[in-house]
Amino acid sequence: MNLHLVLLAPIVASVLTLFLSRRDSASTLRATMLLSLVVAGISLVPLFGGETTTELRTWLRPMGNLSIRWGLASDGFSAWLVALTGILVPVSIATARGQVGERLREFAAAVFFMQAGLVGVFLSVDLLQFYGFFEVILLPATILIAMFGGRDRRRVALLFLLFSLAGSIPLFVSIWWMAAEAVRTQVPLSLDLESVRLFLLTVDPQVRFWLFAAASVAFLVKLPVVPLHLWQADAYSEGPAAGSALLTGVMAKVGLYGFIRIVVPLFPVESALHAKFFVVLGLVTMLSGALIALRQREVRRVLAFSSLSHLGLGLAALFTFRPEALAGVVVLVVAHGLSASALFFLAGIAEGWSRSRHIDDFGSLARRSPLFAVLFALFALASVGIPGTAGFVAEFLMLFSLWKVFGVWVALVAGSTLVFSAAYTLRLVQKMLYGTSHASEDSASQMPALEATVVIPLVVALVAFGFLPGPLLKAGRADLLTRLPSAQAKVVEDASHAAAR
Amino acid sequence: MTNLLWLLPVLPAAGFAINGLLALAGSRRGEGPDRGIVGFLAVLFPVLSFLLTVALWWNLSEATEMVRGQSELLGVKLQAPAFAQTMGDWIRVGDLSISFGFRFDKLTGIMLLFVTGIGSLIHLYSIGYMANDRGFARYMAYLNLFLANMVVLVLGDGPVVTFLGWEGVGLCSYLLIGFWHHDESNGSAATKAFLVNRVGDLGFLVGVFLLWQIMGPGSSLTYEAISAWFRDPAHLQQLAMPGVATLLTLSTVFLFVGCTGKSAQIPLLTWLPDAMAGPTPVSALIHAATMVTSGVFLLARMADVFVAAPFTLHLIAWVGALTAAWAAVTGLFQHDIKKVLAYSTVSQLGFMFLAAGVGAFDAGLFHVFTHAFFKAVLFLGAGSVIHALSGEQDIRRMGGLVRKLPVTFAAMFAGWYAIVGLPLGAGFWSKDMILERVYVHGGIGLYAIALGSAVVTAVYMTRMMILVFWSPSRVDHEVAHHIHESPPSMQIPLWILGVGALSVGFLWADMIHLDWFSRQLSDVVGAAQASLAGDAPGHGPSPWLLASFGVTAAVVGILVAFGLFRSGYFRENGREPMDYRARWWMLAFDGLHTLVGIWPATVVSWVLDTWIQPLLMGLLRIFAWLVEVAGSTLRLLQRSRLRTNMALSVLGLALLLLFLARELL
Amino acid sequence: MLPPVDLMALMGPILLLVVGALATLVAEPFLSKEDKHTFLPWIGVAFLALAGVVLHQVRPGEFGGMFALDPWRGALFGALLLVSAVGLSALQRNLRNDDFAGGEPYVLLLLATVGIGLMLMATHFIALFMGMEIASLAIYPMVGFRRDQAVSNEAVLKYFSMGAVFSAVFLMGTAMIYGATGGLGFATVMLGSRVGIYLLGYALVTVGLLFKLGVVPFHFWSPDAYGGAPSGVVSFMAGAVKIGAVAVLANLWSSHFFGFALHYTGQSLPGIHYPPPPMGISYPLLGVGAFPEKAMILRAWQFVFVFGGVASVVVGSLALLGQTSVRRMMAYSGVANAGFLALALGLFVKHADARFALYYVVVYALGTSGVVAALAALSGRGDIHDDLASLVGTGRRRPLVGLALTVLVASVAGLPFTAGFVAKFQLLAALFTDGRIGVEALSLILPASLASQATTLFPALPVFVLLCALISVAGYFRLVVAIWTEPATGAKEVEKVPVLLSIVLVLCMLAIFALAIQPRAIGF
Amino acid sequence: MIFLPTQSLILAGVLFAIGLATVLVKRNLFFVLMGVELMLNAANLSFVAWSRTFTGSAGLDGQVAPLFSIAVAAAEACVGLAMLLAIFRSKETLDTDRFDRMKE
Repeated sequence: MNLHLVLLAPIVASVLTLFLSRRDSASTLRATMLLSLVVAGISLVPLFGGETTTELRTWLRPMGNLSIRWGLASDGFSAWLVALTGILVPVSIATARGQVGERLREFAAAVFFMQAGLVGVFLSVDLLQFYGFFEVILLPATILIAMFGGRDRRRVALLFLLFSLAGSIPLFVSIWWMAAEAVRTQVPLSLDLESVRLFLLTVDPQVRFWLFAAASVAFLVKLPVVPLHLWQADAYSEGPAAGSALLTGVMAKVGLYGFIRIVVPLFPVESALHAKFFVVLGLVTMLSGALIALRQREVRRVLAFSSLSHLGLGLAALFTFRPEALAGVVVLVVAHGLSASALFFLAGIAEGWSRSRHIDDFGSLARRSPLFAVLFALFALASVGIPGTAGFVAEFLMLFSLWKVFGVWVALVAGSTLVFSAAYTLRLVQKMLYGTSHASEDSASQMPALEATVVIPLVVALVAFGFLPGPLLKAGRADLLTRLPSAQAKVVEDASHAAAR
Repeated sequence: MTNLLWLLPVLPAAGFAINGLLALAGSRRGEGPDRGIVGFLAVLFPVLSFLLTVALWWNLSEATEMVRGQSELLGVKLQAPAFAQTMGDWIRVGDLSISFGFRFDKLTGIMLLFVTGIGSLIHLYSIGYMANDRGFARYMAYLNLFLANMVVLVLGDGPVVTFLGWEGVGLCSYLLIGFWHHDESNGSAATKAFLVNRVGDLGFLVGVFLLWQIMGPGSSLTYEAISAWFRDPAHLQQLAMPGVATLLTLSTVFLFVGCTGKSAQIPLLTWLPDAMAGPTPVSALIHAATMVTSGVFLLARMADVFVAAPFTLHLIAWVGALTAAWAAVTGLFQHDIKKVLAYSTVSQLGFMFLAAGVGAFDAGLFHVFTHAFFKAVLFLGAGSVIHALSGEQDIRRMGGLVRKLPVTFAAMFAGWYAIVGLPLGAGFWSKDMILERVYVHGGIGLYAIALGSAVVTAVYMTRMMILVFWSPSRVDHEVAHHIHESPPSMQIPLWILGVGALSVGFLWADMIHLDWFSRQLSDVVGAAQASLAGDAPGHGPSPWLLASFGVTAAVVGILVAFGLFRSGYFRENGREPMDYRARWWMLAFDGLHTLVGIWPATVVSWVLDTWIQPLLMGLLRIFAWLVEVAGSTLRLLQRSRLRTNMALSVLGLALLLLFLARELL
Repeated sequence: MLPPVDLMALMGPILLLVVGALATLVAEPFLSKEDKHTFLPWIGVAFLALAGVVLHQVRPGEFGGMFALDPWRGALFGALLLVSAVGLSALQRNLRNDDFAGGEPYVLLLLATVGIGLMLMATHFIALFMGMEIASLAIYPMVGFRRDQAVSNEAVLKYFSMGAVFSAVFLMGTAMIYGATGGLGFATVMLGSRVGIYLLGYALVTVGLLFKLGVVPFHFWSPDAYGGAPSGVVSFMAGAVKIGAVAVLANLWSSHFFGFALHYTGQSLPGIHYPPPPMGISYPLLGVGAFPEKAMILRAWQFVFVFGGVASVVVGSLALLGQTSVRRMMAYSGVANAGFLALALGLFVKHADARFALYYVVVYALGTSGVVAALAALSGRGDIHDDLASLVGTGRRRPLVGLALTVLVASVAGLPFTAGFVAKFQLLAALFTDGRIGVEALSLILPASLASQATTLFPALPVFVLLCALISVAGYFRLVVAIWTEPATGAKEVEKVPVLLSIVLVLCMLAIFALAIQPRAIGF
Repeated sequence: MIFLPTQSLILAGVLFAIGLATVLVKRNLFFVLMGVELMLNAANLSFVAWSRTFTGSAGLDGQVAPLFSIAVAAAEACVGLAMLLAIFRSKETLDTDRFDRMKE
């Protein structure tokens, strides 16, 4: 099946959604759910396609011998990410209904749009194309925050937007630089990743280092790492919970994806040379994220810093370049994508009940809505990495590879996440679910059927991957960092360009 | 038959699933789901897996006998048989290949026998104990889940699979300690238990990594492979190499850290006393009989590894001894009946580790076995006392219950008899076994400590018995006149376990040459112990002598206790003078944790959250402000008057012309 | 060299537009007020469409050194037609809302289109001047047709006065060029000894066009004019006038200095060397090589364009952040984009490659006029509700318009996969490729030592420009967010959007994406 | 031999300057229009003056251009006057400085 369909489906859905009824929110909900399920179904398809690519066509030819290509390619890794996005979107829409009220239509449209951007990022084969989708995500993400967020939403949306844009400038400029170099040296260059990889081999190392740094910054901001994380906690806590779930569940993963698909394959030498730096960066991020999470007073701020911490570990592990680490990161991406976003979804529901974000204001949800409590606890445990959930496999593999490469003491530092993550997560669980009820008992606090039904599959998936991580491990194939899925893609030159040549 | 191993954990897991769903479904109704069905299912599945264990054990012993016969026939030592079953790959990537497999040998068998057996009994007991609790079904589900995890822990064919159960039981203990979660303090106790365990688990993981490194990449991480590797003489000189030796020490120490976490040894023991916040049957099952002993089990499982690391063994021995002593002394100052038992558990665990440390793994395991019985019965008895006194736990407000609760008294008396080590009780055999081995292999120092702890044990246990049963009643009146003996569902386990507490010792009564137990274990730990016994001094004084020391210790302890009681030292109401001086002693390790772990974390996180974050934010704000200013300044450029604007444009034109003139003319 | 063709053949589109204008004019009195606003726009758009069809048929050619049509002019003309269709339908919305008595504005708008069409096609200063004036004289009254609105009056006052002054400047410039070269045709000028006069005249002419473009410091009229004019008119002039100005500048430069007609630059490679002259052209004296001061002149003008461009980008981008009236905001965004155009022209002046400028202007024109037209649909009677506060929630009421507004704003801001992104990317990448362009410019005013150091930071210019553009994105976002948000007090209802407007908005969106997917449709 | 009509060119320049000055300094809209007319006429004058310097067809351009520009100027004037009337009717003044509602 053509990958373009996978990319187009959410776009179409997004446009269609805009024209649903504004007033009859029930029908809107039905329609959007239906659409999102269809799109989700389509986005599962690449999982079974193995490595597939479309033809690469020349898209732009701004200057003589520079040509920018268009094409889509997917391997196991991107397929999983696309699938993850597809699965989370219906959940997001379902859980959002309580939070955005009659604006569900706009919310859904934005979410679909964002999905399209993400799918594009995961399937792009050309550097500029990738960058484009990378930026496209910002539009819906910012809209989600600025439209459905809390009191402080405008400032936060601006912060998020400008932070991300600024972070991506260096990448954009380094694309220019390649263009300039191509024109200067009169060498035909096309920007699809494979050609860029070959092209970079010929570049003066000193310059290549700067390109490497530029590319890294863009993804470090998305991930994010300390100290580029300032936008994160605010964005996650001010934005609508159902939206933040996608931000942390998938958009943050774009950071890791970028490192796996762009930075390391394109700059193998630099990555190897500066691996230590990134490991330290990742571990610092992990630790400080965990420690800050211990002090947060708002649910979603805790969750935000916890995902900061988890992904920091992911970054550190990735830069060991061990096959186990790759597999571990892939598992992490999926596991954390499921558990963290589910926690955000549930946090959103709970906030709706107690009309507050403050962890002290929930009180004894376990008594008031056992189902909710069970689900929340399950996801919390999954994110803590209890064996039997996918989280454990990820942590085990990452710690293993860190230990394998950097020895036992680094492994211990990294392993402290076992304790810290448990500390802040259980604090959250205790404050939210346990204790005597502060909130008024009469406040509606029964887990709605729809939300429950869409969230439960995530638990099942987490446990299933906990025992049978095989498929995910396969996706983290050993040559993930050296072989790009688009490498064998067929290039189609346009007649007009052939003439121009 | 042998390919039914997977059923062992799956049965209780099924119970968990069904009861959990029932609990959820019933959660809307005030009363919860029907107690009868839930209770029945909850007991049914553990019993089934107990029966299955027995059947498997039977087959295994037959097979063993056969092999033994053959090996005598052929005159060669054949590997003792074991049932193994591999469910398939779990984590297979890169150098790692971890398959999801189970292994059932004698060690596993013994553990499973009492885990599932006593487990079933305690399930049964719980039906009565929790009858009036709203969360009955939830409780039963948790209990089943715990059993499933415990079975996985014991049954796993490699450290990683064990780790699955290892953390699983930790999780369940978390859930059950915090079972009555409406009270914040229970929640905190649960969290504390989980965190402390997590520290240990980290040690476990790292230890496994290092072990794997020693064995070299590509080697499979199963117990079988591990012990085979370490038994293989070819690896001896490799192990002798200084690098490898340190690595091994490091690895074993880390593994031991894992054990201390799970089995509440110094320094990770603070969580167990707090864990008494959970329902009493839980304390009996998890925090006395089964989970906390898994540390000892792990040592025995990896006996071949540990015997190769003498330093670690000494460490273990000393840690065990000190823990035993410390906990015993602490037990003296407790007023909460469950706290008393908790500290005695810690102390007994200390004994087990001491045994393992001196290389007497089988003795340690035997103590695990007997302890499971008498400590279970003590806890259950305490439970039924608490049940009878409608929730009263302070032994200062008990007393004179001998007549009121005869059955309970009988059971607890059996337990007491066993634990203080009076002749022929279960504790007598196992503890004396340990003392003897310690004397032979561990040296006089350890022996002295152990003996001392034995005395103190006798003291505080007797104190408890006195204050609960033999002293005049101090029970409040409204409580007093509905004291009642427990329902049969609680009595049956008491009877069975009580009898067990008195009798199981005979499974290995060395002096009268009953050694069934040690024969069973010799297949697993025998080789290791033999290799260790080589460098130990020859056979020590006759066991009878040492045994008499042990008995004397018990008697002395009992007499001291009665003496103190006579002299009115146990102030039934109000604190005892010692308490004030004892606080620092009891809280020593809590203080240590605070100092080493909690304060640093708190401080750093405070700095990060209150200073670093706002600082960075401030920098951003400044930048935003600059843009703002620039924008407004530029907007000032746009005037409202036509003439001004026109003038500015013309000025621009003039400048442009000037520039061109300068450039071109 | 373009083949000479018959006037009628060449001017077909223009003539059709004239006929259209006359037809509307004649029909206007016979229609009731309601029908005027129903039928006249349709008539106008019909003629625009017809003109488009004819334009497609016209073979490239030139007439008597007066007018010429080639692929480039054709592309721009097409864009112009679409823009004026947008403006026309937006105007319909305005007039309906204000229930304006007459239908003259439609006529005027068509005439303005004719004027700008003439500008596009002119190869002779007289033709050019006539075109410019026809356009301006048609636009002034449109800007001010809301006589009862003070802002409208003020707008027309300022726009007219400054416009008149600068067209006088332009005319003076033509006179001087004439005096220096003895001809008014673009390509037939022969230089005598009067280089100074020639350069002075050339400067004046260029300034006259920069004024139309709205490049700093000649931009002061645009915020006031846009802010006061009816949104329909704004939507027309914001796009059309820029198209005309850029086209003329490109024509002038290429034919005066590079000695070839514009359409040949289609294949030229940038940055390296001038393209080989096509065979059979008799170079005008000012053509390649034959003119010693030429290098100096080019450098000087390069500086003018680059400097003006950067200044405009800065002013426009930062000033639009604080605006409340969206028309005014779009005015400043116009200034910023005029800056980009000026940069593109600077590139053109240096490398004789006009593609960047021409692609950019087409994309920008479509985008901005679409945005303002959508605004016309959302801001009610008299455009008094065109400030962000009162636009809140209007997009939700009319999803189609909201969608169009979002997409087109994204294109104007340069977000990926809209044509605006392609345009900005290619322009900035080219600027970067020839990174020295900024430095060379600076080196004219900096002392040599500094300038030589400046060469080390050659990427500075495009990066700086990009930074400003990104900052301005925040301003555009406020608009998008506003129209989709639901106000606490329910948003005001928005009247049904006329079919015509919906159609052209959809067309705009399609065009934006089509241009993004196939830039070579107009030369890339 | 070609002679340069210096005087008339200077005159044109002066006219242009006067016109520009008027536009810049006068607050009355009326005078602004007059200033513009002056500038246009300056241009026309210089056209004619230049045309004298060329022989043959080159001279014609300079003769023809003013005709066009005069017509344009006329049109511009009437548009301007109409605007002027409209403005005056609504605001009762022609002082350009009074039209200052739009800022920033």
